[in-house]
Amino acid sequence: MAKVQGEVIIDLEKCKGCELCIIACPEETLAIANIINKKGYRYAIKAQDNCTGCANCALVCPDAVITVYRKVEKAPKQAV
Amino acid sequence: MSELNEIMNPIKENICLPEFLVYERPDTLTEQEFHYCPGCGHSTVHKLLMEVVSEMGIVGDTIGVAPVGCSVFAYHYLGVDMQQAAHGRACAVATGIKRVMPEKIVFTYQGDGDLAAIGTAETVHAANRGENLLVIFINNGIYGMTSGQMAPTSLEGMVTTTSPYGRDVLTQGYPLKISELLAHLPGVYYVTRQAVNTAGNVRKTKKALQRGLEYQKKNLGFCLVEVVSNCPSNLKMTPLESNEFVANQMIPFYPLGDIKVPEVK
Amino acid sequence: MLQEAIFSGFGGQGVLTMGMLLGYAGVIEDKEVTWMPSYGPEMRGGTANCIAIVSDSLISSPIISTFDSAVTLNQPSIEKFEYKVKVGGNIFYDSSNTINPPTREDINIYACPVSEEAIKLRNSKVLNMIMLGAFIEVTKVVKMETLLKALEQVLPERYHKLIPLNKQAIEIGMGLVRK
Amino acid sequence: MGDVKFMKGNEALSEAMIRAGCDAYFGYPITPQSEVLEYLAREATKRTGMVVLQAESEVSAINMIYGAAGCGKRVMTTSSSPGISLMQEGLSYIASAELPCLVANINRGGPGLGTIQPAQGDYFQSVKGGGHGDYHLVVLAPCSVQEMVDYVKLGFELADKYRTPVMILADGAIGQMMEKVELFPQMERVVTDYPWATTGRPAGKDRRYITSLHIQPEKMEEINHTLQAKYKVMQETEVRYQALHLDDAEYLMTGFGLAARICIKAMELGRAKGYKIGMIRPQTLFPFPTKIYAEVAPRIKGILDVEMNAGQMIEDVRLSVEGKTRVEFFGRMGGMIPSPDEILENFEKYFIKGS
Repeated sequence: MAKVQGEVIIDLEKCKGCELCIIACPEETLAIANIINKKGYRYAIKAQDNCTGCANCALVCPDAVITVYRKVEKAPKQAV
Repeated sequence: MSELNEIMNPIKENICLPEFLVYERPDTLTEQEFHYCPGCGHSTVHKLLMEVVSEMGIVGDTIGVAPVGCSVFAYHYLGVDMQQAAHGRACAVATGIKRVMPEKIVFTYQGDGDLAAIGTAETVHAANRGENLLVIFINNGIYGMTSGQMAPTSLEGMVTTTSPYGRDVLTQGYPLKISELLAHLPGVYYVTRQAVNTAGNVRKTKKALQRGLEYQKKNLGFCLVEVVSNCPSNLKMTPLESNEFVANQMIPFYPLGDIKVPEVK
Repeated sequence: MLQEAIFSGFGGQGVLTMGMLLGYAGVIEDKEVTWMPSYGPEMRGGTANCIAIVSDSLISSPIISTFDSAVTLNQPSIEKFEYKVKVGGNIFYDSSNTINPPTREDINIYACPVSEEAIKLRNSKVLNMIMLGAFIEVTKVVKMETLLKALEQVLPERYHKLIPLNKQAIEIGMGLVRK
Repeated sequence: MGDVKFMKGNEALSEAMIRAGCDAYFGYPITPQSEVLEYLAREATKRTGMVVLQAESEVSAINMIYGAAGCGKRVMTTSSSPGISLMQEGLSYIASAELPCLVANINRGGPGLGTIQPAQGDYFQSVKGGGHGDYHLVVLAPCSVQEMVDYVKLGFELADKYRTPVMILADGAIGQMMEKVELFPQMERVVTDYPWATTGRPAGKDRRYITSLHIQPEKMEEINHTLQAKYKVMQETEVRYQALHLDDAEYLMTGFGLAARICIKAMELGRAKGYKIGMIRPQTLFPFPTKIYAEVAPRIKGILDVEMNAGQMIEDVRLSVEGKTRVEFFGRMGGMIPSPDEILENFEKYFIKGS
């Protein structure tokens, strides 16, 4: 099976902490931080390292602060 | 990159490479941060529209018209040439632009007060003339900029600052389904109603915007993309609750999907 | 030369056209001209009138209170304008159907039976052209040939066949006042 | 020399619009200026490719003008009093956003729906701003069919020069009457590449936007200063008026547009009776020819201001003379036109018999 690795980068200073991305993420990768950014919002952060790069978070992010990467590695064929 | 970003965003150098990029902020959005409230659908639609404009490669050919309402500052965010119109007059302004620059792609971006209340005449007549415009209509059922008054699209029984006991249709009129109304006009080519409350709906909205702009490129007539949206601040809800309101209250009354689709030839 | 005239009558008698033709002809003769209709509800029924001024020099007001000439094609017009004609001026009226003709002694009164003459021509519409003939014969504001040129300008091509009839009408009018 | 024709004011205005290389006209029919849209619909598009569109309302028309003017096009609309009232919002936006355009008001009698007869009751709403906020239109007041033509050309020039809306304030009579007119030759429709015009974001450059919204009061004040500075330049350089017999005048008659022309006749009648009457006719109502009134005032016995309204321009005349001479008023309203005799009678009443 192919191995999918994703990564999100959130511009935390621009995040308004609306939490839409957290709900949109099927992997529960994201969570809300306990601290605030310069705007005074508790921003979204990556809580787990299980992102698949599906980009749902970025799609629903109203402020376009999420960048998403997705790397698909074909698994090397193994002898059965 | 700010300090916070540096600390909190350790970049995986093996993944964060240009070839693995699946989503980034479209370069057609300006650097300006959105003034919209957290979770507001306006910014989502701004973003989608600019993604489409960027992907279609029409940045230099697109002229937009901003309304009066929460999105009055749309011209600060959308990185295309823009004009700010008087309240309700976006479709007239857009007509003026399109008529003298028919080779350009012209869109208006309007809320429910601007498009469906004060600007009804301009909207109906631009539609009826079959002006080659894309009209993007954000319907959140409430007045945002003036903080929470009843909109023509407010639902029956909906509590707003000017319908404090809930919208009474007998005295305050019925919620206006402007898309269905316009769909009847022969000059109107494409009418669809979408939403941005879920990732799936966001994808469909983007597709709708793309279709609207493509139809315009072919001068096929008036295209309207209604987007059922939220207004967390004025509904006095969290963004998540407001999206639930959209799903449970708004969408049942304003069903999503294409209302007028061009016949496939 | 300055001729300040009013043309007046029922709507439909072609009084506005009379003034307008004079204007076109004036321009052809390189004179200064102005034509001012009384328009609006007055145009429908009742009296219609227009002021036409032809001059060798720049015209000041297009609105005037007294006239060098008044062309009156019905009784109400005579009543309205007889006393607005300047001393020594002219009044033209349709003597075929006027009960109370103008009576002033300090102006020239031209009784022109234009309705009768028009009937003789089997075209009641040329009544105004007959009167216009009388008007230019007396006032010498423009030449008859110019008036016919003006007609050519104003009339759409398909009506140019009517120009000889109009010419005839103008000549009859001129004859009415020459006697 | 251009073509000489015998034309109706409204048609001459329309013909001038075509010949001035106008790119677009948006308008709505209203008496007494409906001939404009009719004439353009018949002539304009087939001759120059000009856009002619009948809007659903004057509100819409003026906003179409805003949109097209924002693309750097030469645009014009026309209407009559009630329609111009509807356009005031748009004009305020256009003035604030500094877009060039030309508007003609074929003034009729008001207030309200009023009459369809000629009047000059829109002086205030034309020269004092009209819509909300501190702004002015350049206001040109033609008194003849010839000036209807000349001011279309001049109006476009001033609009472009100052990036401002310009208004031709005529009246129903000038619109409806026919006169000899010399037309200027057909001008090319020019595409001007204005740096501010929204014609599609130029590659490698920032996007342009046109707006009248500046939420920061400091910024909005700055915009106001810019506008006011522009109006000051206009007051210094763009004043136009016609003066007659100022050298020997003991009295003055004044008025604009049609009223002024009738005054000239009254002045002639008065001079024939031995009254030394002079005449000032402002051709620009904004900027107003204040200086000439101020200059003449100390050496004359009085001014009779004649208007087809209840006395509107008279306020500017009085401000100009600063009490240095008597200023009396005679006017007719609601679509009535003063006659030369009436004007002279009033002149005599105020300055001959009464003095």
